[in-house]
Amino acid sequence: MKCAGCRCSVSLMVVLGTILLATVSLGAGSLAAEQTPTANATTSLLSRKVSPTATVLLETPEPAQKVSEKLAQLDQRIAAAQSSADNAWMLVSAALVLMMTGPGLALFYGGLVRQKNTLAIMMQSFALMALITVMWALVGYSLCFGGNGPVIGGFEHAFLRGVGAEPNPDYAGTIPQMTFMVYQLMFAVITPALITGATAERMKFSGTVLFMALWFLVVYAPLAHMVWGKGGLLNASLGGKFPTLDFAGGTVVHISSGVSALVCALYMGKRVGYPKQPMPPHNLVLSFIGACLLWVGWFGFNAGSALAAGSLASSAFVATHFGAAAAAFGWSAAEWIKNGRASALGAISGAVAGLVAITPAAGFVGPMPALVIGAVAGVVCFGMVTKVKAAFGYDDALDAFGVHGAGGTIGALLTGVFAQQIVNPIFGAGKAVGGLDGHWGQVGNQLVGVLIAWAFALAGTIVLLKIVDLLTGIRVPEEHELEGLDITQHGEEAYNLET
Amino acid sequence: MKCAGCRCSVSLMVVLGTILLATVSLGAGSLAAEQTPTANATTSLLSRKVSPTATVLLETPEPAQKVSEKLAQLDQRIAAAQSSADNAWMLVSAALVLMMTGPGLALFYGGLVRQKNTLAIMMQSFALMALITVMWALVGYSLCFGGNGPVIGGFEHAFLRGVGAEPNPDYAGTIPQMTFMVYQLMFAVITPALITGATAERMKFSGTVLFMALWFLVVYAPLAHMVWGKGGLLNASLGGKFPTLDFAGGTVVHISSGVSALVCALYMGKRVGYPKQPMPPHNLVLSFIGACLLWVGWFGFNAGSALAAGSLASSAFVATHFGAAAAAFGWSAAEWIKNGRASALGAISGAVAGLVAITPAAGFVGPMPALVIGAVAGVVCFGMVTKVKAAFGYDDALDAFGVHGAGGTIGALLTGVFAQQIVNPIFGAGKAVGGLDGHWGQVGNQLVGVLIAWAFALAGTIVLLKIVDLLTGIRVPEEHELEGLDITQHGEEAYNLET
Amino acid sequence: MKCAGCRCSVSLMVVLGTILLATVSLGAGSLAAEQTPTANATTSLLSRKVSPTATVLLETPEPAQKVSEKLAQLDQRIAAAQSSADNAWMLVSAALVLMMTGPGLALFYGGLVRQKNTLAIMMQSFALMALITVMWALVGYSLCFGGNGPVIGGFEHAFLRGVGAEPNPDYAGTIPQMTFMVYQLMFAVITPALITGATAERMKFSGTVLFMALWFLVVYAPLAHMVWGKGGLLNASLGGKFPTLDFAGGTVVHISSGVSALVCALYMGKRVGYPKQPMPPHNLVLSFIGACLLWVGWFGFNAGSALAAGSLASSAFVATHFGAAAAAFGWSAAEWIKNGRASALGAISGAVAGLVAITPAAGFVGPMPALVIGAVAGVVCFGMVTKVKAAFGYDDALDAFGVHGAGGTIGALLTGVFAQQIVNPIFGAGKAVGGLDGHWGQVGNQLVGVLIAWAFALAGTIVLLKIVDLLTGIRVPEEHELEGLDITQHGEEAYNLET
Amino acid sequence: MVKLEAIIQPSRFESVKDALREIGVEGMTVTEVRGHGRQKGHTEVYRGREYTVDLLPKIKLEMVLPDNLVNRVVDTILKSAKTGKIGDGKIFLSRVDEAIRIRNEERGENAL
Amino acid sequence: MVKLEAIIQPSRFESVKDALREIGVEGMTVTEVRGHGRQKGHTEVYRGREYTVDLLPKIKLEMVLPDNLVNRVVDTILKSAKTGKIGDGKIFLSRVDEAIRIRNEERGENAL
Amino acid sequence: MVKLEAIIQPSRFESVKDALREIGVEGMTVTEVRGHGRQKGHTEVYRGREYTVDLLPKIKLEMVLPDNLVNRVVDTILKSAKTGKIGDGKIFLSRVDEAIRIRNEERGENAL
Ligand SMILES: Nc1ncnc2c1ncn2[C@@H]1O[C@H](COP(=O)(O)OP(=O)(O)O)[C@@H](O)[C@H]1O
Ligand SMILES: Nc1ncnc2c1ncn2[C@@H]1O[C@H](COP(=O)(O)OP(=O)(O)O)[C@@H](O)[C@H]1O
Ligand SMILES: Nc1ncnc2c1ncn2[C@@H]1O[C@H](COP(=O)(O)OP(=O)(O)O)[C@@H](O)[C@H]1O
Repeated sequence: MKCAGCRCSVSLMVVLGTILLATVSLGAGSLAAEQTPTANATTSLLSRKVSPTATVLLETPEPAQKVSEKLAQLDQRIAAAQSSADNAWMLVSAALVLMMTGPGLALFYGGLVRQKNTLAIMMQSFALMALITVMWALVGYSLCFGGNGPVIGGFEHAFLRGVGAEPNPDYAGTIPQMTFMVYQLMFAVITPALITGATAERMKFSGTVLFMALWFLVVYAPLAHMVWGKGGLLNASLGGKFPTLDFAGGTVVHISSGVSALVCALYMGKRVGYPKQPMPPHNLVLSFIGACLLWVGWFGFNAGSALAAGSLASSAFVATHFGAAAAAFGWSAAEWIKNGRASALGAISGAVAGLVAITPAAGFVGPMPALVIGAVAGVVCFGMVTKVKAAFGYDDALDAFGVHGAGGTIGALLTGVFAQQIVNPIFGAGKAVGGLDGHWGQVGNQLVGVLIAWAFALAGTIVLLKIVDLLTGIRVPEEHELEGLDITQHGEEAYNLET
Repeated sequence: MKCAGCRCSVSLMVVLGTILLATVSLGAGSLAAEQTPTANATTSLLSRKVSPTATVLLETPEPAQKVSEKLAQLDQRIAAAQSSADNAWMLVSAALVLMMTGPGLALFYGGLVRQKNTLAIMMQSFALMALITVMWALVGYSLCFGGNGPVIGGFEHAFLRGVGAEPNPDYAGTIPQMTFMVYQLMFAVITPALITGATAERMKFSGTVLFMALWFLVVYAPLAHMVWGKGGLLNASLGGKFPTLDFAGGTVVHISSGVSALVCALYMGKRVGYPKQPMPPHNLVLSFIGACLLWVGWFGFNAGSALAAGSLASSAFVATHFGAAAAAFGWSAAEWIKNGRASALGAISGAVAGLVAITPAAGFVGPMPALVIGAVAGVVCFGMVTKVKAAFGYDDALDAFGVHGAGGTIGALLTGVFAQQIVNPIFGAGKAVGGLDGHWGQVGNQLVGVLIAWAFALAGTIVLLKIVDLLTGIRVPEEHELEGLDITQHGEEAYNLET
Repeated sequence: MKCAGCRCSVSLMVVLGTILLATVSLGAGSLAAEQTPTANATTSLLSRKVSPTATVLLETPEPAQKVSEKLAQLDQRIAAAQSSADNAWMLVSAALVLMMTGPGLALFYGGLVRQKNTLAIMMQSFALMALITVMWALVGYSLCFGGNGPVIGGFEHAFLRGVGAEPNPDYAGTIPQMTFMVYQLMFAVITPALITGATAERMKFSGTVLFMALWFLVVYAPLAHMVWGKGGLLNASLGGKFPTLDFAGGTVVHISSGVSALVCALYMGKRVGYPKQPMPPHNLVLSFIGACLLWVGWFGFNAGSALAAGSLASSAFVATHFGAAAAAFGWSAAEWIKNGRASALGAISGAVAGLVAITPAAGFVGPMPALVIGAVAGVVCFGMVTKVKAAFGYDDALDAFGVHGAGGTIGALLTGVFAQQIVNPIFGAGKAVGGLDGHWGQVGNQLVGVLIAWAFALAGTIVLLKIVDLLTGIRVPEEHELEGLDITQHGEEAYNLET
Repeated sequence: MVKLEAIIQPSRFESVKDALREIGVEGMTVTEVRGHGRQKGHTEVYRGREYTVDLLPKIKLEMVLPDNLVNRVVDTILKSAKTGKIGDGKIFLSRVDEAIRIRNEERGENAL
Repeated sequence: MVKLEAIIQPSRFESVKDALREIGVEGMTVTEVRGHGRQKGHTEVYRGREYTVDLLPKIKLEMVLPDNLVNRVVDTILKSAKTGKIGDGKIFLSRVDEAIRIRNEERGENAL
Repeated sequence: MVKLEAIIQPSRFESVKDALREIGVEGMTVTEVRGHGRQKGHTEVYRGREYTVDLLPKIKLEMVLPDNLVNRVVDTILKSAKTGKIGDGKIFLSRVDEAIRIRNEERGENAL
């Protein structure tokens, strides 16, 4: 053992030694001075330099005509630099939002189920990463952002026709439409994935896939278009009838999925043994990792929804972080008062609830209201999950409704209360935005948006569940449920720890 | 089973088929040509295009007056583009630093404890994410960056008054102060979290929360202000008496937490059974993930400390990566020589030690010195953890002092040796920075900074421990320690693997 | 318990209360109005502001001479802004690619081995993060990007001489060469790490380290230089004889590692008990996390290979995502048809196969061809791994060849088919790029590139295996293999779950 | 004294435990085991390699009982553990010569 | 030959093992089990749902011993495993008819 | 009826199972245990702290057999489990008084 180590070390030293010998003849100077000495010693790494080709145009004074040309040129290059800056942020944001689904949400949910259903629940998130992406390319993007109808988009961008390097000025004037398209895709992926928390541990995989494909078309696409699409009924800045503020998806993402989750839980019925049999989370470390990655990824979700890297993104970033922290605080405090102890599961659940609630508000509120929204959401969702669910007796297995439905609703309404023109003058300069800003009517608008989202999710989900139940079935047979979905649905097990 | 699959596939095909039919009438062309043909075929995705609104201003030659206006306009737009670019990087950096605490550090520590204390140690990091965030909003940011006293800031930014879209030119002239504020917050979160490595497996949760809240106010805030705040005693660029170089937190973060960790370990005493009873890490896979995420996140920590996306960030990024790699190498080599084997735990511990040591140096040294600093830190911390700790017999459970205290101290001193004006002319053009650069006095300055940080951490921590011990108690009763903190402090277990 | 909680809460409230009292005298206004009121109420957070120093230069109309100077100045500042924007994206990309190796690949592989070899396989990835980094600094970067020979670079950048803040215009004209250097390093780290999938569960650690050090010099460096280095034989844009399109490493990364993996698997022979004894993955949750992080990190890998944050990065990002999704779809569909069930392991393996195949194509193809390439790769790699491996009977333990060798080869060839000038006019404006674009000769060029990469990897690997076998040995003794590499090679165990 | 070992379905464990508590039997030791018998296992497939898993999760209960309780306990277990399907498990009885409570060194049936 | 089964507190395991080694007993088989008895469990709460955990981690030692060693081993375990609190566990003794060492097919007490 | 307990090397488990199936023995209960005996363990080092691991993973097979099958099963196990190295494990035999199949309450050798 030691010998192998020695021999390896010796050989490695020979390798490195040879390299050294080969290069030492280059006079590679002292360790502390390996930087190329530049002609002008005062020029440091700190001063950004320009490649010579860029400056060569500008050596002599220019006649007006040439100046004008040059200004036009500079103008273009500035636009390009601005675009690159915004694009850098938006590509990162898109990656962060994907990370929220996989591994984020998959782990969060995966840790909460019993061991025998771990892969099944994670696989549902992963399958949506594949399925929704393909559907998005074919028709989904176009249905959401393709036309300017009040309820649903059109087919003009089907197969991503016309989606290229050019910005789509209706939505994001500084970044390639490609970027906008893929960023929005990541939202469409995570939304149905949230629903799987309610149906966990008993839904058929085939039924899940079919249901989600339909749900994306029938519930998500219209809601996304109504709230964010040009001409959409609820669009606050592009001519909607009921201008609903939803910065990053309180209605589109959280109410839609949370309410649908409730419907699914009611339709499917309880898990065998629920609530008598204990079903504790099988691995809270996984849920902990998942919650942290959700938190980190949510910066892409909310601050990315500024669609640019300017100060609105910063503001949304701060609100997001503060909302999460305050909600973790709120849930933990409630728990500590009630049980005499604060749990890790409580803290992470609280953080997620806060992130949900701050989502519609992120780009409209300052940091202090963000703390308030978060704290309220933490306490209310704690109540939903521990009291309301028990009182009504439905089996929302991983609390998709308790967190996303409730948190999304609270957040959407409080956005109407706390939105400020000083943060985001979405209705034009000098026009109050939210209630405390002087425009209490906005709370009404928010209520309309919330109700429409609830109604849409309720109706759509019920119809689709019936259809899917006929076609593939929704729930696994009882013996499969007992054996676990990992083996019966996917033919594998999460852990094979025996030697 | 297969049937369900079939039916699902068939249904899914029907869905996709319907979509295809609906869109095929749009003549969506061949798969290979789905891009919109542009008028001018030579224009490609590669050439960045500008939205028409941006160029329209510049069509005819302009009189001088108008040129001047346009120049002013361009000037503003350039500043905006620069700001967006820097902001994009800084928002990402803030997210990365949050990821270092959760899940990074939580996993690194979580894997090292025994199973029964897994959630407890992770929960401490998570609770700090919530607690410090709220305190930062109320008063923390202001205490650190609010005034210009020599020891502590003021209350001018309490409740984040005056922290908005405008940059704070004292600290970061190109990004919104919001961004600077939230970025610095992430440092304030992770620093106390590092201490929990020393007190692991025996500290009360209530005591931890109270201690950390006070420690943040009494130790962290003054140190951060002294080193980084305007007018701070040790500030190297904003008029400190003892200009200490600390790029990203060697003194503020690592010495402060590492030394406090030692004090805590001594005050609390050893875990029951230590050192006789074996207490091997319960899950090194978690620690491995944690260490990797720390490494990745540390790019935000160090390269983000350039507070802009220019070449200083690149330089710090490279130094960070090289320091980590060389230290992993150094620790592993030492271990291989001593034990005849290199362990995974050794390699990841080495990497973390290197990251700690390169933290104060990252923006001041070139890549080769970074390798040297890393290698030294790897070997020295290996010695601290395996020899020195055993010799003195204190129970620094997860080696918070051995890695952060020792690594931070080494790094701070070596920064004085290796800092170069060619990398960062912090004392002005043409002025030597570190010892090898010709300014050996800097090593003395670094020593002063190190001593003040040690003294502050030592004194502050002792006083606070006594106070907290009186108020809530510090250590759990022995039977709780035996049963584990997860159950006794939080009422839950990390793993419930039985079916 | 409750008491401690109470006392803690009370104390914490006292702390927070004191803070509140201390700040309330500042009149910190209502929660909803904590923003500093600005003079002009219409100025919002939305409008980006410029620091006064930036605009002060431009107050009066200027004579031509001064305009010219100012234009030059603006020009420089634009270049700086553009550089910052691109640098922001490239630093993030470098971090993402590091994340692919650790924790990404380490987890993906770590979950697939048996428990007793978990740390060993993860340690191999981690050791490469350290080893290749050090070698890269000494000589690796220079060998890859240092000269302009047809096969290998030179020593001009040994010890990173001349690598600083200036861009290297041959490769990336807008970002510091430091950034380019460290970004490329991350590719050099992951490539040898991929090979460890084939040799898993039986290769000596000492032999691994030595082999990888040599392989990096003998196989990777020449291939990287040939395909990406100036003057390289296969370089498509910098004067190669056989212009091979390889956007992000289909040949350099995946064929080189995949083919070498096959050679290693054949040379080493099968694991004891293979294929009779079941060797199921010990922890698919780890592999799942790893696969997701690979997917997310791959955006840095492929979209980062645009070396700028412009629309080419967006296009590559989209192609990457679509390739992964389609391949997960393809593999799952194939599996569902064959086994009546789709597995999580299948879906994640498919996604990785798609990411591999889209790598060479990412910056050359539109989204629809990306779907096709992904789907093909998913199905073909499914066949490789389930049928071809079984037919030939070699023990490519974790399918490094089946996924990377096969996927890389498919991707490289299909790039020749689908590359489009409208996406990337690499051969100049108006010149067709790939087959469907009208330039079927490119498929031939791709074939040459593929063959050279195969030949190089085959020959180099065989020679090195013989050398290393002599020096340190390659395979652990049988009893060590049975006991597991974690204990015998590293003296530790992944899990110590007993209390 | 008699040692009763029962190998049962994990899904029946809670009701067996409850049933035993009702008749006043508290002391038992529980082990997670895997069982092989007539019950068919299932097939798992990992990247094309099929494994027949014929070791299924079971719960083993061990109780040392005073002789007079044995029949009642057996009946209780039979009733509460039965699902009627193959794989329900077995009960085995054997003699134990001595039992000692570690805490107070009590011996014999008093120690149970 | 006698089979000794001892169910002990996990926290006492190291000292029991050491004590046994001192009197020369090396051969044993160890299982992680969960025990149910007079010792109270604890309550866990996950999102408001309470679980009473009444199965506590224990260590089961199994040793087959030559008759003449039994008393000494029992005494040693009693001494080293005792904490005096409820939950310390039990020792059970029963007869074993045959022991065979697989390696060399030795039988009886020689095989132990 | 006889209870056979065999403690074997994990690496031999598959072949033992196969060999038993060949002679028609299917029913068994398997536990992962850790064994302590003459076989030397190994040393692990975590940040400089050495642990001697002297509890090694073993597989315990439990089978209750009709008397007439015992010898054949013992021979089969001896053959298929042996590697000839220290640590191969033991077989213990003891009497069982009753066996009951939970599914249908069959008793005695019929229940096996
Ligand atoms: N002869 C035996 N010895 C020990 N355990 C047995 C024996 N036969 C069966 N078992 C245990 O009982 C469980 C159930 O047995 P099985 O034959 O599958 O069904 P059933 O009990 O309904 O006949 C097995 O999984 C195994 O754990
Ligand atoms: N009758 C029994 N049969 C088998 N195991 C028992 C029996 N009674 C107790 N045990 C085991 O002994 C452990 C300790 O028993 P308990 O009643 O809690 O405390 P004590 O041994 O101090 O009376 C239990 O957790 C269980 O594992
Ligand atoms: N007296 C015993 N009682 C119970 N189990 C024993 C006894 N002696 C050995 N064992 C078990 O048998 C295994 C092998 O024993 P060991 O002494 O290491 O080798 P061998 O069986 O070759 O003599 C041990 O790990 C332990 O699990």
